[in-house]
Amino acid sequence: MRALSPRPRRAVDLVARLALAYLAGLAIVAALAPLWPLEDPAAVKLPRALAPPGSAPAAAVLAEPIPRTGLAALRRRLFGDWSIGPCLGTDDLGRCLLSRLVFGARVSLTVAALASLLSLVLGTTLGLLAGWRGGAFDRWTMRVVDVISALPMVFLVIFVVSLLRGVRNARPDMDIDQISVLLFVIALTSWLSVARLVRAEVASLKQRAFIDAAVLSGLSERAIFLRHLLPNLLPIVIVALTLNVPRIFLFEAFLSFLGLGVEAPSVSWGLLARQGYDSLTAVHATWWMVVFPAAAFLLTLLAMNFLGDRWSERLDPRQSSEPVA
Amino acid sequence: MSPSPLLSIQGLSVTRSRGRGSPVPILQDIHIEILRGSSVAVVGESGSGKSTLAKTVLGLIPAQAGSIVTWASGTREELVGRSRAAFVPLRRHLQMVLQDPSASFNPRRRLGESISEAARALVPTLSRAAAEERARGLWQEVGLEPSLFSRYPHEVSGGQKQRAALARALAPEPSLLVLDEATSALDQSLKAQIVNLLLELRRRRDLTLVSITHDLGIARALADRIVVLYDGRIVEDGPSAAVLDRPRHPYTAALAAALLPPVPALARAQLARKSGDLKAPSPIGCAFQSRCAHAAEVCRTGEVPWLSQSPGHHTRCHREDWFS
Amino acid sequence: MSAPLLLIGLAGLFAWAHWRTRRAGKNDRWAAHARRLAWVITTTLAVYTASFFLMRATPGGPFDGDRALAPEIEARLRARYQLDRPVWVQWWNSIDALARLDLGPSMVLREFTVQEILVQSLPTSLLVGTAAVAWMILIGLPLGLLAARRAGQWPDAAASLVAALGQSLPTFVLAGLLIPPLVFGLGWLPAAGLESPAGLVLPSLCLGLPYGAQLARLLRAGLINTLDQDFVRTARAKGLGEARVISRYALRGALVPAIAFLGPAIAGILTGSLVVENLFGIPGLGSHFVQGALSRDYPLALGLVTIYTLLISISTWICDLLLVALDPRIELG
Amino acid sequence: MEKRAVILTSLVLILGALLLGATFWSTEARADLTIANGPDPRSLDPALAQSTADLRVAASLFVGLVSPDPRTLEPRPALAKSWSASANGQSWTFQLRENLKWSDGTPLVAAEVVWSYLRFLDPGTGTRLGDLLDCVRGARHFRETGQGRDRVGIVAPDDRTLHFQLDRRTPYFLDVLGQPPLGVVPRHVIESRGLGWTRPEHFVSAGPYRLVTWRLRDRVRVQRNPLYFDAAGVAFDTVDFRAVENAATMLNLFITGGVDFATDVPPGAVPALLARYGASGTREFLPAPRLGTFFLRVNCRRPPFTNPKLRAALSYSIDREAIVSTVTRAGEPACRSFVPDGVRAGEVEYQSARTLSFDPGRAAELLSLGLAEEGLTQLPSFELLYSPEPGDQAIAELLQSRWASLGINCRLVGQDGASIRDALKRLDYTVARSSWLGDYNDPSTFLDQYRTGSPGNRTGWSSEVYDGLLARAASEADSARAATLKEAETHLLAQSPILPIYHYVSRNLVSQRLAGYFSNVMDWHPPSSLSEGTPR
Repeated sequence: MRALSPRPRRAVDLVARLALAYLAGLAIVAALAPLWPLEDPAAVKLPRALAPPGSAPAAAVLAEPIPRTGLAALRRRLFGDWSIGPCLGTDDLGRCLLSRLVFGARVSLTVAALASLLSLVLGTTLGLLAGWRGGAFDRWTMRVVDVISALPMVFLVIFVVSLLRGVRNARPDMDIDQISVLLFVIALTSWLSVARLVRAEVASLKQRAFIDAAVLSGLSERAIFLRHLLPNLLPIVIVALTLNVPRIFLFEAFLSFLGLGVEAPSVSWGLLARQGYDSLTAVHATWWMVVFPAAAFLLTLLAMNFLGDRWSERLDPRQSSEPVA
Repeated sequence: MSPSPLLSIQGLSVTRSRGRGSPVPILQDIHIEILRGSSVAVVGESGSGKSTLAKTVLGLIPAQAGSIVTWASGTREELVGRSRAAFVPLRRHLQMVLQDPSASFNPRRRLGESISEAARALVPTLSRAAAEERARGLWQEVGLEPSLFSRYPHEVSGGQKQRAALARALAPEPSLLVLDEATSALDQSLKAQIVNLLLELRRRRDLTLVSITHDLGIARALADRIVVLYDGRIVEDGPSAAVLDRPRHPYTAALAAALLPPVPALARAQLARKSGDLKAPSPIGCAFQSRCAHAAEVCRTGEVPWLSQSPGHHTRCHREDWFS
Repeated sequence: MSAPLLLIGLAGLFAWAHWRTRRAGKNDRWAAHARRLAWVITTTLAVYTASFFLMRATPGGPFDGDRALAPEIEARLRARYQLDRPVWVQWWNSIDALARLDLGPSMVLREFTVQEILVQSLPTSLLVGTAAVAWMILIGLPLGLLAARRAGQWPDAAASLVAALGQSLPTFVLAGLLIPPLVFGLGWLPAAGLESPAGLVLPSLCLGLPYGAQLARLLRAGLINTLDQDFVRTARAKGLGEARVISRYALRGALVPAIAFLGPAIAGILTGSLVVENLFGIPGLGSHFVQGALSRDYPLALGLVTIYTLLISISTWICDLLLVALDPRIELG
Repeated sequence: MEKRAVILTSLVLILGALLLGATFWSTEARADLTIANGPDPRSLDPALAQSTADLRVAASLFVGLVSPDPRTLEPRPALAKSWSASANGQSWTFQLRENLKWSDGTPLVAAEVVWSYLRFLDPGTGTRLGDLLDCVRGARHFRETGQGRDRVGIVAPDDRTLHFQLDRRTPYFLDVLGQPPLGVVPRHVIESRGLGWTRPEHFVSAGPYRLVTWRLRDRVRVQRNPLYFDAAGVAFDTVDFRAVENAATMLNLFITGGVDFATDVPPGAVPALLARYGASGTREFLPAPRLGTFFLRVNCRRPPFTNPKLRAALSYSIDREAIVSTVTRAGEPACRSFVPDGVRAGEVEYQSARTLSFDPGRAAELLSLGLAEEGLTQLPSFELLYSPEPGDQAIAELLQSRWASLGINCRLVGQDGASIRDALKRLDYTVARSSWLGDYNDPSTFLDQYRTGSPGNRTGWSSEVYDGLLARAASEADSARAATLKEAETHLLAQSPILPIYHYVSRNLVSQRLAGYFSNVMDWHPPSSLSEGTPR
């Protein structure tokens, strides 16, 4: 069956491809951040503070001591001391905004990806078990989910962040860094919706005959989960993912606003957004500090939303007359 | 060779609890003896408990009382009370074809994979290659084009899927095959093909067949013995010719003549009670009384007797002589 | 001793719901409501208890200041607020007070009880929240409809862009971008405060827009789904106008996920109002909530957690009722 | 039917919320003077006031025996009409004005003033600034133990005379008495109303204003008190102290005319504001030095910073000029001492130690010496606790980056205020941001904090030399005392338990229409002395 609404498929697919390319490109740029000829995102250069895009001279900066291995060493071999320079302007301490955006993408995307992944694993596992087992296990799991989702998250976050920092300070040997704290907190709060969705889906899949057939075929519970339930959960899980990621971005920004976000010298998009906001006053605006982080958020979420829509449409069985493979 | 029993169901009761309400009985006090090599059909309207019976035998639904004993593996095995895991070794010998062929395959797996998967899971000695070889063999045996072996479910027709489902059930080479409405989703000509295939397979593989159906024609064609279920109870049990040509229970008679009266108020109340919607008085006496053309005062009271009509032919009816 | 009474009452409520189900069947509405109410209370108590111990485990206390208090003063303050007792006793006493609907005195804003703070600020929060929900619907509904009706065409793309914009900009950035043109440029709206209805516009817009954007996306997906289904086609075939088809037939189905989203959205709007309150100087609950937590004002923070939990539970409850009204197949849980 | 019920309920709910909202819009007209006061006051009780926001409100509602002149900070007669001190400076007598009245018309007598001060000292009151009166005989003992209330050296021989007996000569005694926390409070109301006495419906004071409304997170509105002794000198009839936490919001309100006086500006706006208001000649933004210091505390009990050389190395390695010129930017003086310039020490002006400087060479030298003494080869990485607000964060980042280039590695740990205070209290930190605003115009308000066992110390640092110098100074005459205090400060800075960074400046935005605003080191601008007028 075809969707009734007329849709120029080709244009849609082109945009989808562009979105995918953008996200993949962003991921690569972020993952290989130390390789690019960028300045150190934490290097303070006071004389060129708040320089508008393109106006400040590039500073030849390399981390001290010079690294011998890894991406940074490779960067040195490739580009030497040369760097692109602050073509997107600098912030109030003269740091290169472009470099901060790239390194910030690293933190923001890692947090978003890992937290979604964590929440997916947790949410899918519990939702799957609750939906599959049913009965008391299901009831109690869902009650716990209800209780946790009735907890105002801001409150939880303030205390969990303080508590974990307390633990970190008390036990420096455990080496908990700020980003893992963030990760933990965000994952903790975002698995609930996934668990709900997955449980509902499993409960309806369980009624389908092919699951009975799998049981009759003598498959173990594990094999049924892995081979029969999980593949059929994929569409809903992908939708949950595309809904979760923007929430995580915004949550991270919100934490930065409260001052509970990443700690310097780490930088994240949320922190940059906050710095942008701080630079935006009634009497003076350093527009580049607002526009570029906002554009980074916007483009990424636009791409993600578009892909999510497209993907969930593709995975809708009523729309796929062609093989799903 | 004297006929030895393959499966013996004694006093089986199944209830289902829906939500928080009190449990509703689905099957009550079922007794069926199935001999090795025989072919039995269980018939009845929808909602009579046929599918539940099949699924209970195969361990998909737990039973609350009674026993199911099988000798399929060579030794005596009790099925009631078994955990899912403990059931797995028996699945090699007891298999089932599910009701709706288009829903019984995982839409995201190729058909052939599902068949060799069953062979490998149930016959641990089979290697991956041997399992696939067996699956391909079965594929041809049930009359399917080899080119369809690695198609997805939605790419083949309903009849082809039913054959594939049959192949999957046969993959571990079971001795008992339960068919749950194996043909009801198919049109007339396909039905006949499948029935012929089943008869052929039964002969070739020395299968014991249990067919669950509401279609008396299929029952007649496939089975040598028929069990009639009404509202979770057996109302008639006997050789197929006898049951179909000379029914001794008003319900069977109506079913055979396709003259079943509509469901009257009291029965509706009972049906509603089953789905847990309304409070209804539990019926006293015969469950069929409200729809029965021959109901009398006696039908409203007491336990309905289980009467022998002739050797191997029993009915559950107060009015043993209504047909005369 | 009110806490035991509360617990007995709670158990009674559960028992009554159980008994009623037994007697009147599982679809009985009163039993469902009673069970729901019992769970709301249980959830609130559970959240309260979890928050209580979480707060106590966190470093810092309500009487820590930039300047140290003399030990004698601190000891007296702790005694006044019973902080010198074992933590379990404090917990039980606070549950007891909670059962009497007494949230206790604030430990930081010492002249106020938590109830008084609530009376002052809850109406403001509800006002801003209601206006934000209005914005959410005002923006989300037309945007979603437009995108679904013209799926794949430029209005869809434009609506997606607006939705992504709303979803991706943190509230504070949004406010920072909206204030200059609307407040300084056109001079239509006040910069801060709730002294006139105009003061409500910007804060509620900033609060409601992200949810409006999400609503639009959900509606779009839901509508594209339902516009495909048979009953809608039948309606079209009957020759009904497109507007009527959408409003009478398609929207009903598409609204189900949107309303299911409404519950969490209201929760988010209520608890997320703190940034907006800070930016626009609005005397709502949000800033008390975060300040209470940050300054370790135990009674205030816990009281507000309780209120938020209740508000969230009740708004999801109402949304569930709406869902049942829209789609009779859904059961009251 | 159900659907209709649901729609109806939603409508009722929305209408109800709007009606509730309407109550805000039917409220009072605009006040004659509106001040954006920063965060909510935590209490209107002057004895409980602690933040500058609290104090600003308290100062308009209450008045003490004397009051600082808004231009010179000289103590001026307030409730007291005149006073005299004995030759040794330890015995003070105050004469109250005639016909003093509370705002409810009750006469105000000297015994109530005594009661106010004793209440201020009583540990049951919970005062944080109680040590202001430590110079009074017996006050400290009573404050710390709750014992000996009748042995405190404050008595009222008759209805209009007040007598103070001090432990030692205290050149800043009148300054202390002029502080807002020592405003006189009404015994007759407090004893009958308890904690709720500051509610508008019960409120009674003797200050220039009385309370009209107090809505949390919104505003404190006050109105001229007709029974105030100088009611005719109060220009504005009503004053609003609006609670605005966000500095950007304050600026927006100021620019749109929503407030006449804003008490803070966003750090990012400082240069633009200076340029805008400086060039136009309207001078609405005129930062001026004030008595306050932003500094770092070093935990002197946590190795390796038990070694003063390492602490001093940190101090020499801070480029304070860079911080004030790039981060704070409102003309904050970079610290050369802990005590800011412009402090009076009795009759003379205090000359602070001025020993701090940015000297990487000296820092490196001290670092290697200190490390050698500790048997270390490299300074281990330590944690710098900061509060994640824009200005603070930038300073922390700047420090981290500069220190890194000198081989000093620190990790930044952003903590909320309560956690930082808790860490300081339990000495569970290595280096932490801190600030101190002077309570009165005398170096001792800064230096006394680092006396052994002082509650404000919080560094674990203790020095007999330092304690001895402070004790000696207490008994000296003004100029000798100033010299001794300077010696003590020099010792303190050499030992470096604290690393001063910059001194605060006032950051007020003041509308041109206000007259009577004068820059001073206490940032003291009581609304009662402001008036409508031409630009200053």
